[in-house]
Amino acid sequence: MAEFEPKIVAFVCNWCTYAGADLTGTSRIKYATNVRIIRFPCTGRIDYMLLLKAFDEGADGIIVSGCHPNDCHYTSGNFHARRRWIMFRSLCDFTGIDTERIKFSWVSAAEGAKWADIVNATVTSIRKLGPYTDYKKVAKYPEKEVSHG
Amino acid sequence: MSKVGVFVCHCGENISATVDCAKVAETAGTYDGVAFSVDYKYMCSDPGQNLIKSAIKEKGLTGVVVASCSPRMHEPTFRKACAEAGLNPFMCEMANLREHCSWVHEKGEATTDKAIDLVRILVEKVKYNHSLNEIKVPVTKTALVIGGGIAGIQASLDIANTGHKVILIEKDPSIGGHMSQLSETFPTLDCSQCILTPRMVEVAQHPNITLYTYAELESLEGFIGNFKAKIRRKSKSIDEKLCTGCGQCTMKCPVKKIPSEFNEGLGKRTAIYVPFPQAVPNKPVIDRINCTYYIKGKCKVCEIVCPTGAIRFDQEDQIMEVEIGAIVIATGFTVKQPDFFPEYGYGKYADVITGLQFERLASASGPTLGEIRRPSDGKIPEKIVFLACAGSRDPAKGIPYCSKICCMYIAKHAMLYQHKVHGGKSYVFYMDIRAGGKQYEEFVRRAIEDDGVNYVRGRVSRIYEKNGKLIVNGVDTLLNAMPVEIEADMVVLATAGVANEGAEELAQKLHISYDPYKFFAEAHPKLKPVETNTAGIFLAGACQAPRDIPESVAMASGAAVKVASLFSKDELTREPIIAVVNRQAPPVYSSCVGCFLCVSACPYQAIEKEEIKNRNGEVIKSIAKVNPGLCQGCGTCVAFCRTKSIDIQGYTHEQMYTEVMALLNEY
Amino acid sequence: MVDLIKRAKELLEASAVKVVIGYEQGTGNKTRALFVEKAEDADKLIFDSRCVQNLATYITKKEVKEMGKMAIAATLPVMRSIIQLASEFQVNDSNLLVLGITPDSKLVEFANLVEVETFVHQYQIEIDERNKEMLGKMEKMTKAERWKFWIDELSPCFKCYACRAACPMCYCHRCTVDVNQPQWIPVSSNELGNLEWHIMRAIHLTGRCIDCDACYNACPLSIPINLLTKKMLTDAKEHFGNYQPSLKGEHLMSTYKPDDKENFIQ
Amino acid sequence: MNIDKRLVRKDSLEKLFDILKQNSKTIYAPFSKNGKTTFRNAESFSVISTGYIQTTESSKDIAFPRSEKILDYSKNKEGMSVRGIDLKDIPEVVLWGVRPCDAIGIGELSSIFNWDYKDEIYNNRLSRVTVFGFSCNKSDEYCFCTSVGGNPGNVTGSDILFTHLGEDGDYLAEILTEKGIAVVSAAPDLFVKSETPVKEKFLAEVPVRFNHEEIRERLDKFFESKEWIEQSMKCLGCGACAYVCPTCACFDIQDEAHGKKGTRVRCWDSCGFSHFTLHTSGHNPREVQSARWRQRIMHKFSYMPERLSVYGCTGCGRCSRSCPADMNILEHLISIQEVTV
Repeated sequence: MAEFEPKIVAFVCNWCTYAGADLTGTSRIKYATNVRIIRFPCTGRIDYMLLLKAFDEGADGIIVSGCHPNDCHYTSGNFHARRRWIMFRSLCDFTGIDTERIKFSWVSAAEGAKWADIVNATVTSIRKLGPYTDYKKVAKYPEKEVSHG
Repeated sequence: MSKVGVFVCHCGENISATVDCAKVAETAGTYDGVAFSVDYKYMCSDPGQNLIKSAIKEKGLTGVVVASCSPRMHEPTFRKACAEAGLNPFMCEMANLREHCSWVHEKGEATTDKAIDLVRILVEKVKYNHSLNEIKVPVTKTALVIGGGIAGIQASLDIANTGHKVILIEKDPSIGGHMSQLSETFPTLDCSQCILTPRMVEVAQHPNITLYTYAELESLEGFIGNFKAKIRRKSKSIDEKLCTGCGQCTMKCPVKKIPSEFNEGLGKRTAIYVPFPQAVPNKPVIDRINCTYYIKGKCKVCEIVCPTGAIRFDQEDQIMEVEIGAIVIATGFTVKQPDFFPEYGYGKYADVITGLQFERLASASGPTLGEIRRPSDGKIPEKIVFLACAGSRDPAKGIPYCSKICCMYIAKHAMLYQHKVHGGKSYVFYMDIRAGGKQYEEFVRRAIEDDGVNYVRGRVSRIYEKNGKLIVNGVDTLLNAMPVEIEADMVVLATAGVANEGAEELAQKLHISYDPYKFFAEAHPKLKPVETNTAGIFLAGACQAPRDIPESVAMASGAAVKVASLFSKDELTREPIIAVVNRQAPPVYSSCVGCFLCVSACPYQAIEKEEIKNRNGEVIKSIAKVNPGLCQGCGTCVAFCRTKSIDIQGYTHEQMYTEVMALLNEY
Repeated sequence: MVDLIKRAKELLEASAVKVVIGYEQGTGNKTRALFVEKAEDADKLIFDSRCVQNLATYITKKEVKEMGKMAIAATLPVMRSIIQLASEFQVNDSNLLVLGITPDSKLVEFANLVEVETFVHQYQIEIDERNKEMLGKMEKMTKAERWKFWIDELSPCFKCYACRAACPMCYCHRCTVDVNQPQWIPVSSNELGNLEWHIMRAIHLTGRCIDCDACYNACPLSIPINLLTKKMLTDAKEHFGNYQPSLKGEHLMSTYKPDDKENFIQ
Repeated sequence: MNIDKRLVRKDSLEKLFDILKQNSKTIYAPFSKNGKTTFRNAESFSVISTGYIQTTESSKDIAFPRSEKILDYSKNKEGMSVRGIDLKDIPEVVLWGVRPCDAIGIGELSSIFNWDYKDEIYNNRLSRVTVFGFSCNKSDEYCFCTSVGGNPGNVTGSDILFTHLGEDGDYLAEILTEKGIAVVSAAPDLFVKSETPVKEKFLAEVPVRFNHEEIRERLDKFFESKEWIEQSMKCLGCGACAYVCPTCACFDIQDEAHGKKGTRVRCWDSCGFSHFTLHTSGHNPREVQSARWRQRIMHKFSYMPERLSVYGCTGCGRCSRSCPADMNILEHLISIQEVTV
């Protein structure tokens, strides 16, 4: 059987991590193909509901990344984001959502190599965890089910 | 129904080498609402752009996705192309197939699949794009220049000469910076102060320049064209209006043994002092840390001798607020200091000094009046060793970069030594001689060939004292790493140029980014070397990386032109990527319930209260309103709003939601 | 509550307020909200340990607000809710008079919300022992057990939104769950949608919930959804320090500290 | 009509359950959790809850699920392909432990789903349900079945109605329909033919509290009454009453899209929600809660009798029990009867 190829969605800020991932490219550092980046102006813009949506629609893992503390292009968007992540992550954990599948990181525009490392590490760990079937099982109406149980 | 055009770029072979561009274009063509899809060698070239333009016109495209390099590279190019073809520029999105895909993955199906996904995300997003119009904001035509070294001086003069106002702040008591400390300058060996001092005076006298020395930036708010800066004017403890700069106080001050900063600790100064004779302004300040009055509560000798009664012991720091439209940062750099080189004995042996200290020794205005005498006993050194790359290009020391100016100033130092100490022997230990620059290589050759400086290619492992001599242990790599031992009288370290202490803090105040070495980051390493990522804030000189004088001056003039061009218009246009609060027809008006929690979340104080009134003027509802002039478009409020009543143009709820859906589903 | 009845009558007779909101005997052994507009009806007011419905929910209701200036018989949780609502600009001194009922059932009238705040700040928000124990138990569960626990608990939820309707902090006219462009949360009730709805609710209440249990008490199926908000309250205190609803508007989740601690961001 | 009455020994119920299970019937029966009783798929007899006066939720969910897939669709080059649900897949179900006020509601619900359009999915589901009614021998102050034409031993809607003959007694089984007969023939030994006692003396007593015909007549002139405002002031505007009601039938149709594929879902809705009637324009014809509360009462006691010749209320009292604000429908109906217009 072919190796499990996880689907990973990355939610990143425009100024640091997106630029950092650009630098990974400019530096021609190779990394796993499993991650797709969605660009946000700032981590402060990243809505936790989108993270749930990603799992909902079949993502196996999620990367959330932005500017290091104090480096936010908008001064404090990442500080706000961090506080929200702390609470969101704890709630996820409390409801049994697999927080190991959400990697939070700070990657600056200068950290092209770190971006590659984060991606590779995430892919490796999600591969180990396997597909996120728990979530998918309840995500949609079961094919045959026509009566509620 | 959307009519989206998809334009897949090969970027020569940068993308097509690993991504099957034709397949990407073909797949995109099958999506709902994609009216045109094509791949092409160079989308950013004229023919490539024409391809986009003609497709917009011929197919009546309502949205464009260019799948090529990073939008950080060419988004403006393609948006402009769309606009030229009559499509709103904000109906253009870019899929990053190069930096995020082709350059980071090997050729293969998975790479092409990823490229297809990246395109699909943007195709679905662009269907939810709206035409946006640029925002116009007024410009305050005054510039703030931070730092009064040569870069700050040049930038101030250039801006002032275009007819605009400049506020120049300098944290030290005088402008002049490092250049004022230098003896002669390479490669012409003209006297540094002779060329600098007239400029300093010009700054002080220029009608368009307001100079505040002993002043620092306290905080900054606002945005391009409309900054508000708070400046802390540190107390000088004198009334500058009354002070004539006669110098009585500095002569009579009883505290005379304070190491002079200007002389790099090689000379002494008093507690009330003017840093150097040519200082601008040439008026003293009281160094409160060392002044007897502030320590013990009595003395006041200066007050007694002052003929104009200008001493003000109780003067306090002043915070003043200024409105400015642009900022040039020219805060310079510093050199690595003591205990960084324990193996070289800096700080332990008085005769191991830094390059900057050597400048003071060689300077006619220095502590030795230009004679090269060693600090320990004042003897003229017969043998002198210069160490290049003291700290620089040394990853183990955390400074992998080249400090750039050392090769040249070491050649200059050795040359000056040879000129001043006839018969003296000088040695330079170096890794490589980096003398790129006009007349630079010739200058180094002159030192070696005409002045007989001994260049030894190799590093020094250790310096220790023996019988009053400094034993320099090194190797000569050109002679098969043969050990070299020199008994020197004096050693000069070309210490690495590093970012100022507090650079990080200043960057945070200014909301600009910085590199891992805390040098301020330019917006683009090649094409935007003097811009920062924050619009309206520019860089000049060595705060961005180690720079020599001509480079600093060139950068300063470059930054000045940027400021001048910004000030050439009364209004400037901004990207409309800002937050908006939704509005609906009565009786709803808006889904905003007016909890105003967004107000505390906004980093820019851009959210205000708007009262919706009925015809009788009674308030029906209070809702949030975003000030488009202040909003910077971070979207922190957007993710926070419970009712999803605020949205950010260009990154709307629907757009981001759709991107997630598009990424994980088939279309 | 003789004092309360007396005061309600005085206020209504003097037209100092248009309506007094309190509790009356309901059906079954329940108590319920009473809106007294005429002094003679004030005799119906009661107060005892059964009166736990959070009446603050009513003071943001359009129909109630339109009656005019309100006085409200407010227990400690109700007063906390009022302070939170005031900090979110939903009520103020001009439209609300608080008739406080202390934890030992004494009537105390406040001249203004600042006084209410001072009173409220004397007491910490403490999670009851039974639920504290439950939270502890859940912490010891494995992730898979917790997932099963919540899917089991939440799958019966039919999204009647009684929890939302009963919560004084859920005063939004358009809840995110009602937003359909995009459809953040499915309208239909299914296991995942239910989970997402309750996660969203808990997040929106983080730093705002004052732990009155109104949501749980309102749930027709008695789903322990208050565990979610209790968990958020516990964790918020742990991470960001103790907090209380405050008129100063220092909201927990719309502010930050540069040294907020976490251990999971790489 | 002569009803076939049999005796079922108290220990035979479990046997009946097992036989039905062996015949691969799905059995939905009352199940208690968190102090509330709802119908769930019962795997064994022992999980079935007894002693409840009324289940928290009605059993309407069996034929009108709170959310059900109607069809799947997918977009393709040719356009759209649609796949409805296969009605053959609907399982045969026994609904166990239904109270008479719930069973009677099935008829009221059916009249809505067959008013003009015959709802195929609903009807197919219902046709596969065998209703095991259980008469009430207890009631509470929320019960008022007798005021709306029902009674605690009413046979309407059940296929078999069981009546417990005293605390430790056997059960009287009234075989009411073909489906009921089929059950008996599946386990003939358990349904003993014998002299049967009069069930009425074992039933709960539910006093008549109002005259529903009179209410209906009064409502004709009651539309503008201030009483609605008075009654609804404490209403919080949730949907609990509608969702536990055996006859509330409002639903919403939603398309849940996932790229080019999607699912059309029918799910419950409630007239108590402020957004129920909200127009795109922002206009809301039922802008205040009193209008929404009025709609609920009018619909059940005026519009339904007028259009469908049935009342939309079975007197089960669920809405009152579940209401977080103690909106008691019985109390409100009585006051409608008493208040001067």
